[in-house]
Amino acid sequence: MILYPFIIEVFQILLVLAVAPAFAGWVKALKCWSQGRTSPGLFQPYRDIIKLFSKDVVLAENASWIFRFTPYLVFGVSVLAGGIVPMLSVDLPLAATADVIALVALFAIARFFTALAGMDIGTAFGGMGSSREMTIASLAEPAMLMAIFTVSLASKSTSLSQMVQVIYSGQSVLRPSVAFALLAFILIALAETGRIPVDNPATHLELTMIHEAMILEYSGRHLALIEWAGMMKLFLFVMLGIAVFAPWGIAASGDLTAIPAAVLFMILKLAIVGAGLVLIETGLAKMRLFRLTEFLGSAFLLATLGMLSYFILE
Amino acid sequence: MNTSLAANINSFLAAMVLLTAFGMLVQRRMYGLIHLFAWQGFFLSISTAIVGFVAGAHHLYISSILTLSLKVILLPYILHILIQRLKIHKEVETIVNVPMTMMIGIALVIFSYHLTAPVRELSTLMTRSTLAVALATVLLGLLMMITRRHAVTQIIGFLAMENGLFFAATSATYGMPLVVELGVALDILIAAFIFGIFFFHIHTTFDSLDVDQMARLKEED
Amino acid sequence: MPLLILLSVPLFASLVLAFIGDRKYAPEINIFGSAATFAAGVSLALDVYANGPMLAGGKFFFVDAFNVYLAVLTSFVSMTTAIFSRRYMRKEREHGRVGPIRMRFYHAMFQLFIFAMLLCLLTNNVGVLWIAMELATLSTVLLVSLYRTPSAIEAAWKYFILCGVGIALALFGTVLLYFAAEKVLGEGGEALLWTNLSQVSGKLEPTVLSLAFVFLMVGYGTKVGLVPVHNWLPDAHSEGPTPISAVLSGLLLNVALYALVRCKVLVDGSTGTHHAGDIMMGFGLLSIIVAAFSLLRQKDIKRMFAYSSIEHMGIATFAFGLGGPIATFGALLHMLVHSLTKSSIFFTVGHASQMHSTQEMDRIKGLIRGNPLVGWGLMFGVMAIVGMPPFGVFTSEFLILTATIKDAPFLTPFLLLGFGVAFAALFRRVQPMVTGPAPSYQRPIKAAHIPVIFHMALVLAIGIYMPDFLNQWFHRAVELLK
Amino acid sequence: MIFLPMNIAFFSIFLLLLAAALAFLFNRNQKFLIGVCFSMTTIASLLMVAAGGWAVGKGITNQVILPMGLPDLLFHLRLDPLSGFFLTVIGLLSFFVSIYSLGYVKGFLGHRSVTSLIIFYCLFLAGMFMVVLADDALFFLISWEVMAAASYFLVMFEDEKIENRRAAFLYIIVAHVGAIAILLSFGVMAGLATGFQGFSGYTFDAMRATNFPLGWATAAFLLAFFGFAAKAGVIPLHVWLPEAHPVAPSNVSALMSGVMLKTAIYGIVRVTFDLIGVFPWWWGAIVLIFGLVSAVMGVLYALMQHDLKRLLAYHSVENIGIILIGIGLAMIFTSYQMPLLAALALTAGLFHTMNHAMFKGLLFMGAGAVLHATRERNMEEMGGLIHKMPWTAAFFLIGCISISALPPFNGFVSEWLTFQAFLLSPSLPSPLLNLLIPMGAALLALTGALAAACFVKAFGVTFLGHWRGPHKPDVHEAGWTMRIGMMLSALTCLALGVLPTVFIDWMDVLSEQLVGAKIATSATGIGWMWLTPIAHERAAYSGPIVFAGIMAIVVIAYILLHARPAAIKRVPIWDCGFEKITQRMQYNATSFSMPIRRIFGFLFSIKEQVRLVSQYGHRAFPKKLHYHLRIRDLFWGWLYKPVVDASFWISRKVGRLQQGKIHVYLIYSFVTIIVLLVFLR
Repeated sequence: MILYPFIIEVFQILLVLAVAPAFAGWVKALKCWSQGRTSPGLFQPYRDIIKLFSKDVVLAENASWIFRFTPYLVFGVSVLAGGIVPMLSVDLPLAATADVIALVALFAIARFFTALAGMDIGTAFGGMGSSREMTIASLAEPAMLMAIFTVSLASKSTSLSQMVQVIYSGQSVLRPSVAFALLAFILIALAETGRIPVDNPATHLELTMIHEAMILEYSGRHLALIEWAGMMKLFLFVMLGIAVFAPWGIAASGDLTAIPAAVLFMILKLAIVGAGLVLIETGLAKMRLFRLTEFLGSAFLLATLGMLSYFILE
Repeated sequence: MNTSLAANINSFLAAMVLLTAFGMLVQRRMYGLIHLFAWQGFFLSISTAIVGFVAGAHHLYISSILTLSLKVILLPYILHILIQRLKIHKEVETIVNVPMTMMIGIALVIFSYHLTAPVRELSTLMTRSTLAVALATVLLGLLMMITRRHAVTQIIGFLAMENGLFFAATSATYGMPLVVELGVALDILIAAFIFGIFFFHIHTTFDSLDVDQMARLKEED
Repeated sequence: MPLLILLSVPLFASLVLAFIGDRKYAPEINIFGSAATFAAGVSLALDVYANGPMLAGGKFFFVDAFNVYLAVLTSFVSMTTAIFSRRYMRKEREHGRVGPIRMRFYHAMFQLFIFAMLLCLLTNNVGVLWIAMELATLSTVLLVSLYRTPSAIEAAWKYFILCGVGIALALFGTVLLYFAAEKVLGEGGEALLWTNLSQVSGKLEPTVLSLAFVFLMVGYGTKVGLVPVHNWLPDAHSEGPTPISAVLSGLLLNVALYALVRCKVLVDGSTGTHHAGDIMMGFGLLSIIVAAFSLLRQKDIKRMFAYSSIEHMGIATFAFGLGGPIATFGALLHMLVHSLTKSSIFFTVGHASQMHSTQEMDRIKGLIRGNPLVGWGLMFGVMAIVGMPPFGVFTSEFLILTATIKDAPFLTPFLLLGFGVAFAALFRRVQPMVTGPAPSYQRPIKAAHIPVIFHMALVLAIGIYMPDFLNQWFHRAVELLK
Repeated sequence: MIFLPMNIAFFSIFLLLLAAALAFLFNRNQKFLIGVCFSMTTIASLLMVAAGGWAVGKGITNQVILPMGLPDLLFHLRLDPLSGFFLTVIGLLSFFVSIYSLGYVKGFLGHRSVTSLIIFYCLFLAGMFMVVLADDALFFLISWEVMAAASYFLVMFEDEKIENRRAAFLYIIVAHVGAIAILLSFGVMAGLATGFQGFSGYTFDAMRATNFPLGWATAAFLLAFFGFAAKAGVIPLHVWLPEAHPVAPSNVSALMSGVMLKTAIYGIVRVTFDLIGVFPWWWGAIVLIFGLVSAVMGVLYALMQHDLKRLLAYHSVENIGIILIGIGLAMIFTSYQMPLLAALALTAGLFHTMNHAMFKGLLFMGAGAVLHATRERNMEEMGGLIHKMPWTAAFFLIGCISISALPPFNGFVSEWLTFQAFLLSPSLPSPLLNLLIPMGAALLALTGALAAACFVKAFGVTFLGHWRGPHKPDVHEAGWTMRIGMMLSALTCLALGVLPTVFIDWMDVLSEQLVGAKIATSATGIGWMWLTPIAHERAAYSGPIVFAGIMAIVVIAYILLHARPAAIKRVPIWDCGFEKITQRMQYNATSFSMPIRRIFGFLFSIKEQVRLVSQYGHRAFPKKLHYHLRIRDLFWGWLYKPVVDASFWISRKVGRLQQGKIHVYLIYSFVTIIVLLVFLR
């Protein structure tokens, strides 16, 4: 009985590893359909990753250990994060490892190393990518914290499982503050995961790419790890949003019986969120870099409004 | 000689001292200046003697003799010598705006009268009324030093101040203690030698005794 | 007995040196004389420390805690200055700036000056106090013009005239004092003895004394170098030979301030108001501010430190005017440490200007490289004088400032303004002189080590470990000046 | 009882002074001096750590009175947990730096005599220790100024360079003005303690005993805060800092940035929490606001720098700001009688003090090693050093991660605690604060992110890519003593980050004594692995798991992927197939920070000009392109220049007094006497 939470934990981590590419594929497929193209299918990402793993690594002469270490680190961070965000059950052994803030910081260190890797080779593109990435991140960070702040006001906590439980206990259902926070969170998530309108994951057009510019020199298993970690990051952000704003379906206690239901709920929600993401990405055009200030500024504004409304309205 | 008469004489002498002070204020010629100074000293010593006689304060005789020998004979003589040595006896000094100076002088007299009024109330001495004159003399001497540009005249102004002080000492009180009198006299003597030396230095270095050219040392803008 | 030696030695020495002052061994005699004076001073001090205040020479001399420590200080600084001037004047003589006659004159007048100041400090007679003060002026006038350069003569002339006028006004004040005193004490010498005056000060006529104080303030204030009657000071300090500058700002100003404070005590006793104190505070504050801002734009090194002397005299005057135990304690301490520090600064400055054969600060560079003692000496001297711990000046300023906060909190900003500006100005000028590479035209010299080291060590010692007897003295003096 | 923390401290200070004396006496044999003196300082620092650690751990308080100073005001010393904590911080870093110096200072041999460096280094350390130990106003100020003067001479060490002299001058001015302010504040408190009679009021005990009327207390606090802020480099009093720290020898800049600024923090804590004790909430608000401004502006200015040490110096401004944020929050909570939250905030602040000391010291040591190897401070020239000096690069990287507040290193923990303190502000009874304080949290987040950006730039431009300068120097790895120094502090950073609970447990007595509550009980609520500031439902962070977890996954992934022999082909740079790539095409410091410069441009005074030499007489075909950029600190124009100009103007006016003519002087005395006679008789 006491072991169940650990089993769930392991299962969840494996789930993250397994499902993340599928979700990415799902989004791609939806996008293709919405743009009237035939999609490569839900499992294309798996094929890509496997192909990359089987290829040799081609490395620039002056690449230092940082360049080679980064993929592993990024991957490791994503996996660890996968164990922290409550997806299937609230009662996770690793839940107390990091609260929301620490979770954001975990992604931040992955970003930090990616940016370094971008500068390691010494190409113009790499530097450009790192510079822009860090800029956007530093603009997104305050908004992110404001959103967290607002939500934590409602649940008097920043630990995820606690938030979920508070929502379960019905203390905060559809508050205006939470709604604002949700909007803000969506904008931030778009920025953090490098989706349109902030960054275009599909492009290699020099002057628009940000994340791609940093990993331009990667190849083989390194690239595979990074891609995979990227998919997991997207997946985890979605999961984070779900856990904080719409946790219904997540098992409230650590018994195995509730898990299948939780998995079903999760897949359902993923499908919906993916559709929403595609709507946004096809609806909007990529922004110029210096318009992002306004984009993230509005995110900050929304979060702040959420906080104010908490103090004023509730 | 009864007290009231002495008082009258004394106040007359005071008037003379004041007059000479004014005279020095506007006197252009060196010799004239020195003579006036000698006269002032003379009046001073007389009045000192009289006060000493009336009040029976015999040490005042000594101080009056000091004054006579020092300020009437010695200092004027030294100045004479110097002026001849330095060949400046011909010099005629220009004084800026005589009437103005006179006005200020008058104002000073009134002012010092007003100033010494309370003191005069306190004093029981017959000479008390002359304290105002003493102070006026001091201030006039200072005024003279301000208005004149010649080293010698400045010195004379300085000595006139000293006269005023002496006068104050005798009039306000029946003279300072003797040791002080002697000391002051000594100081003046030394001072006399020093400015004597100075005249030569100044004259040799600036080949004139006009102090206005001694304006090197200043904060430049 | 020590009193007699204390006064007679310098007088005698000046007579002797007037004749043999140009001999090779004259400096040694000079040193020996002042050393003897210092010894006498110390023994006198011990005497007083043991038996309390004493009258001597038929009430003619009066020694108490206040003046005895100044006497010791005077004799000490004169001794170190004599040691310093041995090498300094020898150098000057090599440069041919002074001849044998002037050397005689210099030595004689130096001793006479010491005598005058000691007399000034130790006499009990306010009139004699005045005379000694005048004597001190006269004995230094010709020393200021020792080099016979036009500017030297000009400076000396201004010194002579301005101080003469000032001192004359002081005499007028003294006359008024006597006038008030004889009403109470009757005629004759008794009426000018400070001991008697201080006993009856309550009975003295207030109107007369307040009138007298105005004259005394302006008169002695001129010699203290208080703004706005300070103008002679920068000139005299910058043009005279450096040992004279050292003793002028190290000692003469102190003595003048001493006279002023003695008079203030009487006036306070008579008027019973804080009126005299207010006047002193006004003068002090004005001096601090004006001097501080004048420091900013100096080019001549000795002139600059002359202004700094004005500032510090302003501080001491301000503190005396402020009154109260802490402020007075601070003021006494400040007189002590300032004269020690400032004279040592002048020693180093003298050597520095000899090394570069100029007093222009722009041409004085790289002193530490050139001569570490001079360089570091100047550096630490300036650090001390601007009131950086652990030097003694800091302690006194600390006390004065904190006392000001209580009695006149609204003056503290001005005080601070003065301190801050003075600090910046001095450092701005001294740092480039001390640091950096040595210029080509710099010439090595044999610097007089002992005085600088002595003084700085003392100032440092006072800063971190003030001996108890000094403390006792100051407390007694504070009692006297209540 | 001979064996007390205080006695150990004494012995350590004695050692330092002895070392200084040795350096003074035997300055012939420089090599020998370096060896002996720096070993002595190493031992002394270690002793201090022991003394401080002991005092904090056991909550001991020793008081001693030395027979020195004014007879009525002898030197009082006191070693209580607060001072013990700072002794530990200072001692720890100076321990590392002293080891580092053993190698670093050798670099000066041959160029110049290092005697003065050694002497003032020892005095500097002694001064800092004494400041922390002082228990009366006089001794505090004396040690304070000894510290300032010593560091002044250290900044001045290479005094033939004009920039050093300029910086040193600026530094000493600001320091002294600050010291005067502190003096005044003590004066006020001492006065109130005894009604200005006698000297007894100058001891801190007397000040503790008094409870001050609000008006006076505020005056004292504001003065003290001004003074300490000037030393800590709080904006807008920071201008001296980016001038002085870069030009000092790197071991000294490490100490100045790492621990000297902390003495100011110590002063603030000591005065507010200990001496004054009771205060209104808006004091805290003041501290908080200045902290926030310093944090944000500091990091933004840092981003604009391309001089490595200057950049680090500006980051000290930032981190001081973060520390002040914690302290400000603690003050606010205290004023509302919320001891537990106050304890949390205070712990956050003090913890960050410790952390900043460690990683800033580390970074400056690394910068020193780079400077030592390349003789270059300008990052625009650097690049690719990671290949030549791998150790230094690794340690520097650890420093960068820590200062960027990224897990699992120490910087993150303290900032996380600060965030938690922010998140607890809604429980304050004042609606206004409820609305405003979260903004502060957002600003702190911004600061953290910008710091990360800045250190990606710093590390990336310095150590990664290719050498950017025209001619590449033959770079060599730092000597082993220097490496050990850096390694130790790097390890400390990691340890503090992974095991914060242990550290907090140790320093808990502080918050108990100062604000009357412990947080350790709750902080380690569910075991030493989890840091749970208030309650584990509220928030939790586990350094060990994060560290171990990531490492484990990395290792597993590595092993799995290398199960089959995995070849790595080394090839020329691809760069989208671009052929003629040169090292001049890399992003450099300026270009990296360009987007941020565009976004926050209004906060700097930027001069940017592009000169274009065109070809075929048309701009479209540029032959050459000159780009010139000058970024200056706004506060020069706003604050300092006006003051300087004003004082010179006044002094010109004052100079008129002394205009040479003796008549005028006579008129002065004349007028003076008349005026006095008329008005003041």
